[in-house]
Amino acid sequence: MNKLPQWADVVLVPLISLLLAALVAAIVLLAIGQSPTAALGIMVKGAFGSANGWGYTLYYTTSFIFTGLSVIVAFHAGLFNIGGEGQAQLGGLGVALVCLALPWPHWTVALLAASLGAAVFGAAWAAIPAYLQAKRGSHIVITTIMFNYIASALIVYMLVDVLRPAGQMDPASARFPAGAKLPALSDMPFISEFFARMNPDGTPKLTKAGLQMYSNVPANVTLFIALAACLVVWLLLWRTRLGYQIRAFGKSEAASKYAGINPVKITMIAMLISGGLAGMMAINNVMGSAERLLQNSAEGAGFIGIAVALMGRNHPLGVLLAALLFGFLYQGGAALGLNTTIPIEMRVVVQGLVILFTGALDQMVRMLLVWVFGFGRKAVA
Amino acid sequence: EPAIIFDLGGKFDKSFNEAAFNGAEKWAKETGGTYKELEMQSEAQREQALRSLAEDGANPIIMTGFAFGDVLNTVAPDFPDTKFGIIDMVVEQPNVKSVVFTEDQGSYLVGMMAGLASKTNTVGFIGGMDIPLIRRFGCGYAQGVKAVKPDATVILNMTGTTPAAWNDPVKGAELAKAQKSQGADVIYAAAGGTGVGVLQTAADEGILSIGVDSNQNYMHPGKVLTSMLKRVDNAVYEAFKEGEELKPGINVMDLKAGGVDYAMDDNNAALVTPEMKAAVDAAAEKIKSGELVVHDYMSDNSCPAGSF
Amino acid sequence: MDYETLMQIFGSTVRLGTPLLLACLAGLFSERAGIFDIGLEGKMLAAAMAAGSVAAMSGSAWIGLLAGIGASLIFSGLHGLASITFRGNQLISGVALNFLSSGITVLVAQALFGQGGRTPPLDGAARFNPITLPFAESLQDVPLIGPLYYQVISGHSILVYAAVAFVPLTWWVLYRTRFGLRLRAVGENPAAVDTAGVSVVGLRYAALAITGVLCGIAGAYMATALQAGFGREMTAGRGYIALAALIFAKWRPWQALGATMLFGFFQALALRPDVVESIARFKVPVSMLDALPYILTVLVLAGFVGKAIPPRAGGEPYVKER
Amino acid sequence: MVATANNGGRQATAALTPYAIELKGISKAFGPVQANKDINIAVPRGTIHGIIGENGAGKSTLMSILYGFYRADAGEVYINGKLTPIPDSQSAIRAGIGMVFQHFKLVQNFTVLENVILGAEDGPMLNTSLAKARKVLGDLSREYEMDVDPDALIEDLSVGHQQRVEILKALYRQADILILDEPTGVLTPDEADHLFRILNGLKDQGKTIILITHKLREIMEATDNVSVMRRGTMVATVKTAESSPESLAELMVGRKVLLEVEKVKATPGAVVLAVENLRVKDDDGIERLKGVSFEIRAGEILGIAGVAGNGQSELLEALGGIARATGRITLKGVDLPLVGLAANGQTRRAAGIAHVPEDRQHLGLIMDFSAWENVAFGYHNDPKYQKNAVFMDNDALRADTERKMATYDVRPPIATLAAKNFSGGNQQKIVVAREMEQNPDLLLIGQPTRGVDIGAIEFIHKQIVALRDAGKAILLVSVELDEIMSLSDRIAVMFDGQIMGTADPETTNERELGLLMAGVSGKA
Ligand SMILES: Nc1ncnc2c1ncn2[C@@H]1O[C@H](COP(=O)(O)OP(=O)(O)OP(=O)(O)O)[C@@H](O)[C@H]1O
Ligand SMILES: Nc1ncnc2c1ncn2[C@@H]1O[C@H](COP(=O)(O)OP(=O)(O)OP(=O)(O)O)[C@@H](O)[C@H]1O
Ligand SMILES: [Mg+2]
Ligand SMILES: [Mg+2]
Repeated sequence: MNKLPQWADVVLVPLISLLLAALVAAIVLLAIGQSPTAALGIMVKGAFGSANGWGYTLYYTTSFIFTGLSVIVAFHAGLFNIGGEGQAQLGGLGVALVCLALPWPHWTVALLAASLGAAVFGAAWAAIPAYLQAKRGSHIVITTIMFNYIASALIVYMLVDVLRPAGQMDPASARFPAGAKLPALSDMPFISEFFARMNPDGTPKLTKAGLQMYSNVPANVTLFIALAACLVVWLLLWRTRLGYQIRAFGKSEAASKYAGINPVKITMIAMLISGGLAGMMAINNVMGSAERLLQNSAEGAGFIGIAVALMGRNHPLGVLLAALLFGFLYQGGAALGLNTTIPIEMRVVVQGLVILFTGALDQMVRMLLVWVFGFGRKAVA
Repeated sequence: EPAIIFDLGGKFDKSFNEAAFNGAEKWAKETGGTYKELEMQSEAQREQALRSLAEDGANPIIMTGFAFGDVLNTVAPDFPDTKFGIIDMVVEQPNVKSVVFTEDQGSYLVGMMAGLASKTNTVGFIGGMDIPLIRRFGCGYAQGVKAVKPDATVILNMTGTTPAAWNDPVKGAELAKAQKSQGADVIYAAAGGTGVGVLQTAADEGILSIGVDSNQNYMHPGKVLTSMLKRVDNAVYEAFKEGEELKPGINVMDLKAGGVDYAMDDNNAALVTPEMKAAVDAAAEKIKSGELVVHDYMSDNSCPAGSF
Repeated sequence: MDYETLMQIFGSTVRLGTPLLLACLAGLFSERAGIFDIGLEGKMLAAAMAAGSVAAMSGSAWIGLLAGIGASLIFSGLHGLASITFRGNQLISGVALNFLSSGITVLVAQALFGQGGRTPPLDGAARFNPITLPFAESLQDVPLIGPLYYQVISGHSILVYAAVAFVPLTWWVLYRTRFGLRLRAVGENPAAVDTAGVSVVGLRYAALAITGVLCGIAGAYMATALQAGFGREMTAGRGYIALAALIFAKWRPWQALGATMLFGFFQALALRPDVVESIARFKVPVSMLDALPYILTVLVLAGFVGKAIPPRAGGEPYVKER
Repeated sequence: MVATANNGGRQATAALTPYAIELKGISKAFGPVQANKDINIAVPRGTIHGIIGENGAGKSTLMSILYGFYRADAGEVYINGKLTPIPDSQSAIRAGIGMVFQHFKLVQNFTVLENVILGAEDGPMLNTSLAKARKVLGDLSREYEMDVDPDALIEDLSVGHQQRVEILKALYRQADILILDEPTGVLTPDEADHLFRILNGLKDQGKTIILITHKLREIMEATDNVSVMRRGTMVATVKTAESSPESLAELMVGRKVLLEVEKVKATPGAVVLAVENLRVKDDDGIERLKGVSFEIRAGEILGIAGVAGNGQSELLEALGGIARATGRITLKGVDLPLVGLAANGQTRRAAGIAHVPEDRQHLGLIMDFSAWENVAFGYHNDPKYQKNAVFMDNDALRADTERKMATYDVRPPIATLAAKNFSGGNQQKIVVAREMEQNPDLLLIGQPTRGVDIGAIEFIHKQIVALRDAGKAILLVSVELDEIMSLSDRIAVMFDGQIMGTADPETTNERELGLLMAGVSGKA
């Protein structure tokens, strides 16, 4: 196979894949009688055109960073964790149980405890598939898919029969106590100025009491935790012994055994970290935004993590950028749904296309590039 | 510009949301105005949908379904200048209008109709999501049946415990088949999109069905006995008409106020004998006058006429 | 639970098991040829949309069926392109196609009918209506046999009977024909097939084509027989359950029938919590019943219910030159 | 004549040329590797033609091109004097070519019969094909004395029998030209003899046979002509009768070969490793190592000889902590754990055992890791590579790697280059450097010079001897008898998971070792 220079492989291949995905998406739009350029305009405006839009874009980005990181940690161990969705839902359950357990004195304490709850529950949900893979060779892809379904059944059970407050009709937990409320970006010093609400004439919008009004955005402190998680995952994978062992195991299980790396241990640890990261997404959506546990709280972010990881070339920095891209796509897609007749499902289509081109047809893209560049025409004699 | 948010199940569920949609359309046609609309896809989107519309300056914003209650409670105070309307739920905020219906009364009437039409002395009820609101439908229905046939059997089933129950026609169809095999020959579906499956199966199996919320008689002409009308369309229409002057507070739409009713049209004319109609109309009058009180399940979470 | 109720539940088992069976057989062909296909769900969904839409527009369920098969074949072709021609990751390709399908079906249905990603309800010739077998009505009251015949055997759409017929057919093709021999071989050791002078690529595409056809029928059944029209996400994870059933059946046709009907039975039970409660004598959460097929599959995968050995070359693209 | 199973449209052979096969100007590159360069060769009809060459010389590639498995980048194939394009195996089969691959191409859970008819069925239904094949197969096996149960599953057959199935497969397709790629590598000498009887029988029937082998003895005994390949080129084709093993070896390597290793007599010290009744089962529960006992002393090299697959790999894996075992292993008087979590490569390394695995690409290296990451492989917990309790010291690791690369003359000496981008020989040097520089008490070294060039062979051999002279114990496993004989201070021969016997390299010869390797006890 002709080789591309590394920079082309790292930068060009995902970019071309993305372009191809965009191209096909445009064709789809044309086919249903819509204008791709107009759609893109609305998406950009919806995602970046207003402080409120940014608030949502960053909110989604935060979630996708967690699930993307979750997928790459498993990927580096050679495991394809499709179970992020279920793990994130369980993470939500962990957050809810923690938040509802006590009247938390301050959000920092609550955040610490809830993060732990989220990570532990997410990890626990990954533990069984991991164990079955490590010990009994059950294919982790299938088991994690099954666990996604089992998770949603479990959450339904918890919401309908256990956590639903008496007298409430919709299956949801009670609201979290005020002490567990995380500061949104719009509540934070300095940053909040960005989210000031304006009147149509450009003057600041004031409350009746004459105070500045701010958009209440869902993006919250979790964003900073997500950024830190990127750094931690990078350090973990490329600077620690554990990361070394995870990567070695992912590249070659046989060689790892030779080196004395315990496959069961690494499979378990990698999946627990992966599940924990997916679970931690729940701090963002459940604790930071919804402030109660809802059915299907993860809203597919677990699956988007796959696209984010593929797009991000399995690197935390790539994940960060890809998560922002998907944050844009999600908020932009919501804007499409709100402002046009294009169904919001457009973003699912794009998501599918990105996974298809970056994950499954990458060889095609590479061959295309080799052909375009004329690389490696002359073999080393 | 007013806006409306449809709940899971979507605006073309032939039933609850579609009724709301029809109301909005009626307003648009009459006034030539435009409105924004949104369909919910997932539980977690509610807040964003609400906030987006409010930020965009939509006013008033109407939402269909009790599930918005909790979210509206937190969003409404952030937009004191915007008016909100919610159907099927009471939200006590200074800028929110809550519209609720007396489904027990309407269901009582169609229950009577079912009891009179049944030959097997067994009738069925298929609810959507198992919540007190839907039990109120079932309970009113059972009372109506028992009022005309005290020894009749009323089979009460629910589709599920989550909002997915509003949109599961397959399950609706299977439940209808099950009820038929237990002898039911009239089935009342109060289950949003799920009801489509119930009505379809009833028609396939040659038994009668009763629609809900919208007039669903047309869906299988000659096979739908009647529909329990819940005038969500009127509620939305009124709200849009009031516009930014939407009056906050609770608005109970009962039989007397025209909030609920049963449907008669060409499609079911052959199914309803004049005697049946007379009996039902008489009962309706009594309810309006207060002479007849239908037990409301939600008042004490129990039903004298049947068990769920 | 009385006999009548049991028969009624068996009846719905058959109806609910049929799409699982079709999808399971579809997966059987592709996985036996060495191509993992977690895209069954997406193919079914695409087929359901195409079948529902075309049936609505043409008024003919049969034309709808063809359209469903066509749509599913397109997805099969894409999967083949990614995983056979370009030797991409089969799992990722399957995941991608599922997303693509989930979104695009709504887009197309919305563009065609403007009803929130749904087709209008179908009736008459636009649906595959139940067929009442001879004497079903008159035998109904014969003890034991009557209800069995009337509820379980009679009264299904033609696609149900076709699906059941596909089981022996699949068995026969797999074990009694040249094509079957080669198909099984290519899933075990493609190099053996290649060096025997048979095209690996050709065989694998052929297998995917069959997968496409069967998923197409499954999707069409969903939209034009089980239900009266297409609705978004209407396959509701059945593709994954079929996959689970395939593992449960250890990639064998008759066992596939058993596994899908078992899972269909769970689904039928989940529709009747009242019956379950009367047997169990306590309130069984419906969600637990919903989760049962998945839990069972995990147990199978874990090797507690017999070991499932997948086709040896499964999941790996056939690469001659590294 | 044998009843024909396949009467496909083969051309009547125009006997204008005496050559069954002529290859002209064949070239083939795998990415940057030029496996075949402008190769010309002609094989006379009715002869056995040998092909020899070092590992990686391109022999298998050339034959796979002839069989249509790979497509040549350039060049032409003539069969019986007729230009015959062979784009795929189907065309090769049609042209009367059959091939037995180095790695068999059989479907493990099919029966013999099913494997034989695969691709050569008579019609869309199987029953007629199967019935006919059963008869033809019976005739063929009688004719060539190749007994196989047609209904046995391949996975239940021995390697020798599997090879017979491959040959029958070719004959069933009426091959006139039979290619065998290293057929005796997996056979005992007895089985090999039987194979050569079959081949001679086929030759007598006018069939043409191409035989790839590393064993010069087989070439000298069985072939009429022999071609020699070196680094992708065809360097010579000679009549076997006019050549000698020495001249062939020289052609193969490109210069005079001196396989003698210079070393002084060993002065063994205390026992370092004692193995008692060691047993290993594989994943399927089959016992691969059936009770092995031996000792190695300090300053001594114990060579393990044997046909590949007789338990040598399992022995190395058990000692290296990769495979679970029963019995007893004592290192310098201390018992090593054989099962449980403590039995792993880490604890073995800590105890002082270094291990150069037989298969460097599969076990010894992570091909996608850089050279410096590979130098830490297995020693990643070593304190000298740690910066603190949390992080590894990658800088120290890189510096250490550069030092090792210089000492072992690894080319190119770039520590950040990925392992896969080094040539095979240099990959081996990285592994050897890593393991030997740990200064272990015991070195396990498997196939140390497989695929390594002559210069590197000499270097690695010298290092092994130097380590011995430094008073370390060494267990050497190799299928190359020459290597075993020249390096070892003592030789043990393995057969069927057991040690058949031991020999003194000073006094033994290939014949004696060969008998032991075939499972015939030498001193019977
Ligand atoms: N499928 C392949 N893809 C990429 N490279 C290959 C492939 N097969 C062989 N090569 C490379 O081509 C070269 C020639 O390999 P080949 O297998 O023909 O050697 P050989 O002479 O048969 O060696 P051996 O004696 O070890 O069998 C080697 O460098 C090898 O790594
Ligand atoms: N996949 C690859 N990518 C880049 N370079 C490669 C690759 N494989 C081999 N090379 C380079 O090509 C050259 C030839 O490699 P090859 O393995 O054929 O060497 P070789 O001639 O067999 O050497 P040795 O005798 O040491 O095994 C090496 O210098 C190596 O660096
Ligand atoms: Mg070879
Ligand atoms: Mg080499």
